[in-house]
Amino acid sequence: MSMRDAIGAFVHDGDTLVIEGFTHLICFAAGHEIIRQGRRELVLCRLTPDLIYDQMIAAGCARKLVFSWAGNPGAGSLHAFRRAIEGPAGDGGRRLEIEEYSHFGMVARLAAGAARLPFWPLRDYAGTDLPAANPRISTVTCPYTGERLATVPALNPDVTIIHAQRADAQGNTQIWGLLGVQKEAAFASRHVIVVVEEVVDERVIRADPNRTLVPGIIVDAVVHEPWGAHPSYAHGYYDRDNDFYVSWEAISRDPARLGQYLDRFVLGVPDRSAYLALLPDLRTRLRVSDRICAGVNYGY
Amino acid sequence: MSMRDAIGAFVHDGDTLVIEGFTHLICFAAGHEIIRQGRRELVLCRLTPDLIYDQMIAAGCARKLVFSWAGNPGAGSLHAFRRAIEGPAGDGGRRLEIEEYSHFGMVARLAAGAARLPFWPLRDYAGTDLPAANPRISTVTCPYTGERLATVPALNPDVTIIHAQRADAQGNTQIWGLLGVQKEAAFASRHVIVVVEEVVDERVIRADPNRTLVPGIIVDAVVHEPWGAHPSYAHGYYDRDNDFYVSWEAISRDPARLGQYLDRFVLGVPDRSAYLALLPDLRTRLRVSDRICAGVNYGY
Amino acid sequence: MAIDAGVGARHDAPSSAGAPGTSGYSPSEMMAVVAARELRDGEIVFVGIGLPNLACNLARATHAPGLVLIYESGAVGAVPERLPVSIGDPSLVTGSLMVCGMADVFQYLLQNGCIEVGFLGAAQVDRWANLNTTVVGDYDHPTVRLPGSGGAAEIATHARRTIVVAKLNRRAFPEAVDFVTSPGHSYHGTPRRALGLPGAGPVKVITDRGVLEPDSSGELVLTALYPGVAPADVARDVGWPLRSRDPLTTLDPPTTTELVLLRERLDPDKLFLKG
Amino acid sequence: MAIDAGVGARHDAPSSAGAPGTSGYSPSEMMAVVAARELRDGEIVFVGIGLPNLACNLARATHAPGLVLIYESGAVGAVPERLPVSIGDPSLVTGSLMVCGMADVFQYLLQNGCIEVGFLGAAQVDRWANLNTTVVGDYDHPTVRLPGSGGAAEIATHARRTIVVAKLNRRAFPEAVDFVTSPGHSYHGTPRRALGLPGAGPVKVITDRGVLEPDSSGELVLTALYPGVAPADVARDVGWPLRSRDPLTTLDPPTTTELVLLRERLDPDKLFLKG
Repeated sequence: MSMRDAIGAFVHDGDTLVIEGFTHLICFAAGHEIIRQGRRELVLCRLTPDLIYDQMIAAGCARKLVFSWAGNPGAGSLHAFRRAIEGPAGDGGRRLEIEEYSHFGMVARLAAGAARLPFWPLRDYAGTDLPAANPRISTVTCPYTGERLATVPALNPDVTIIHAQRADAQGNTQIWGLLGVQKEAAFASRHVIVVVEEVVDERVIRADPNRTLVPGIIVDAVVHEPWGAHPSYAHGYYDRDNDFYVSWEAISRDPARLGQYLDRFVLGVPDRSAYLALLPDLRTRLRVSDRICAGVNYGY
Repeated sequence: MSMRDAIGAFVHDGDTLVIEGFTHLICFAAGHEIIRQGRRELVLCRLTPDLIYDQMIAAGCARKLVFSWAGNPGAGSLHAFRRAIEGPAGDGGRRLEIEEYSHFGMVARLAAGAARLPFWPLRDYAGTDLPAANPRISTVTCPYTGERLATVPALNPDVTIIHAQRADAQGNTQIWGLLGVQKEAAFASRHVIVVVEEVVDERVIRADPNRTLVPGIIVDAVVHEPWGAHPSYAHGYYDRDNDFYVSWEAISRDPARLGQYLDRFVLGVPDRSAYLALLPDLRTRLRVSDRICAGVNYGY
Repeated sequence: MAIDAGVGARHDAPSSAGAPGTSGYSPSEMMAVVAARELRDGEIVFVGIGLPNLACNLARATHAPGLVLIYESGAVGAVPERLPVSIGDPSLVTGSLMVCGMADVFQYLLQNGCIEVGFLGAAQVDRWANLNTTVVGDYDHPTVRLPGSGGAAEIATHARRTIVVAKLNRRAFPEAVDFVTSPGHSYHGTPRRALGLPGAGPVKVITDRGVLEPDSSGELVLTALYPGVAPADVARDVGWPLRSRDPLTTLDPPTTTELVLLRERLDPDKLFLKG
Repeated sequence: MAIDAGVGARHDAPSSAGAPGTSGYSPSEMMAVVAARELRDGEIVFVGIGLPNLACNLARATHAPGLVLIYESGAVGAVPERLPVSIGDPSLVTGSLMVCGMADVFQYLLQNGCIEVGFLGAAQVDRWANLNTTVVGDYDHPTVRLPGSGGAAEIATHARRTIVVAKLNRRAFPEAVDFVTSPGHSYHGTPRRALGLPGAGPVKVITDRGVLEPDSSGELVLTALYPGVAPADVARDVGWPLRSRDPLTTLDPPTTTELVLLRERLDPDKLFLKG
């Protein structure tokens, strides 16, 4: 399925949306297509909103952000996000709603969602102001020890989008390198879109089933979109574009520059291949080395 | 470390012990050494007691069994176990205590133990007699929805023993094929013994870190014991000895035959290599084919 | 460990008296065929070893090539090249689509609601389709200790529908089971829906002479007979006054294709097709 | 995302006035060296990007070659061949001992109690070592929105001991933080122990002029100074009456080996050793 068709079919105004990937495999291609299709009132959920949600917030897609760490890792701030919530009114326009956890809290919310439990228990938040800032953080008493444990409510998104190195046409998806919370997010979600660097024959998946993170039985759409994670990275395919992450600090700080960025690289292109055509140096600049591991024996 | 030294150092009378592995990678070598060293009053925990706990029960090692499915998969019963609990007094001697869950309950107990939570919530046991048979199955009320969910208490064994295809000398352990609950059992445990088909150089582990299931930081001892899982199997190394599983039905049904089996194959040998010397046909009978998967690229 | 419970029980639970003589195929073969026909192409099935495994692979080889087989051991999309003898047979892993740990199997696949069909065997099935694979007699002092739940309690709870396979016998089909391992349609008078169980529970009990299904109250009634079997042949081995649905259908016998597949490819050594 | 919180805050939180002139090395270099010396060989450290990563790799290259570096992104036993710019840098994965999902990181490694040392940065550190990486000002209408907790709340809860790295500045070291993101030694008068927090909490706050540690009541006191720094140089930028431990030690400056490693191998482009 094309990215355009997948987003058109599965992402609707007002949806609760997760695009996951912790530094690794963040699907910018999907976020850009959502901006192009003009989705509104989305509840955007991610541990680290990262540049992609900063762009989506700037483009007016979001009603609310659910998150645990909103920065530009190693480089600075997410200024569109900050403008939308800092000061008395936020960015002059309508204020972005937020719902804030810690990383463990977000992980636990998705684990509960994946297991179809209404809550998840964790030892956390004692002696912090987080429960006061977010009343959805609650407690439960252990039926055995009487201890009070923190709880977070399940997160069951309408749509989760994950990027992966490869999948077969049915959506059986293999990822290596950092795994983040993609598995939990996918199982928690009503719909799942998998975007991959390569669509491979089912035999490639079946040759190493322990490498499969998400089974095709929960996947609604498979989109083949090479370099779809740029400026994030795909381990073994292309490196992270740290220069772009650093440059985002200045771009996002200035609403006019941010608008120009969106006009040129998102709204000004019809699709990912046109975006890549604007960045001809990527293939050399972010080229990866070959460090192929040995296989293992599945014989019996 | 030798198996003798590892068992001597970490398994003590009265300990709560887990030897995990779901059909795959059941460490018979460790169970046999525990029998040889005459351990008593053990609380044996496993989802499927399998032949190894039947043998340990017959040898008098166990005070209690914690389990979820006690059969000889595909072949019949665990008769030593049954004799120890059937009828008014069990086997004429002292009755074996039991604490019984379903598979999900046992998995959840180990997950709670691994996460160092006192309980784990699950949707289970409504409309069944299991909570009446085991008062440790309890309930908790969701702080968000008011639903009542079942709970099981954490299981934190004194010692967990897992078998694996390979580990480095520090205990960084890689497993492929069925993974069972080995990860949870290891993280739940105070001490962990890893028994492997091959001790490999650390570089082999580091070449494919996504394959690592248990990190060396939680491992107390690494034992190199090829064929240590027979008559269970090690995927890619040797097949399951189904003939022996079938023959166990007749052996275990007859206490005298069971005694002879233990005398010859467990008490009558000093170690695993002597056991293997009694079974010279294994290497040909259980030989595996080569089905080596391709590696993946960790370059960046 | 679904059907293994039945297998484990086989040695001690009273065995079936056998179906009335049917020429050309055995009761076990008919059970496998009836079970296979219950599966629709593309469905996601939680499979046990034995008859359910044969039924699933028969369905894959005939009308349901897209069936996705999931085993509680963690193999998803298994395509076994040999007859798996245990639920953890390596043939279920090699060539499968995914292998995951059992925490994922029970939480993210089963409790999540991904499983459309679950298969269960049982030593006892009662009037309300409650299943017993735990004990015959008193729990603390059992006459016969059976293997226990394995994954059966949660399969009967979460699978969208459960299919039970069990041979008829008066002690195996009592009015009330000695121990409820896996929930059916009523527990001490409380209907399944009031218990909050997510799945539909046992929708069919496939025996060696016919098929039972719950009526609207959850009570098992006879809904289909095998060729040559009369309602009384079933009712005499059931421990409650067995009612029949009207009309009562008679199921088609195995086709030649089905029998050839079972005998020559799927279980040539009659490991699971003995009786 | 431990120290990233500090990095993210860097652009807006008031920056350090700089340590008094010390010849031959910068305050950041001294902080990295002091942090490195806190680590014992073989310890299991939860590392953030920036100074903590430099400190850990400096310790690995000197007295603690067996240090096990764990990153919240899921890399265990990382041996980065280049300076990781983000906590999810591929150099942390390739050649590591294990990569696991974040559910395992937080449940089986951190909450489990496996982590011996956690590093945290903060925009604000208060008298009781409570840390703020969430907001300056009111939560609902912040003056400066900082990144938030990331993993900091749970690191400060579960790591057996936590080491904080932060540059001195009166607004960064208030009597009470604007928002408690990560728990210190007292919360509105309730001592840490009474809160049931498993780890010891922040045992050292490494600043650019000296080191603070909690006394028996949990209040941060000055315990060590860097060469050429007087107690008043620290106290003037701390928002509570700062007491000193007696005796107050002066820490050794970086050795030539330490400086060469930092400058030539670990951060040659001064990405994290700017000030």
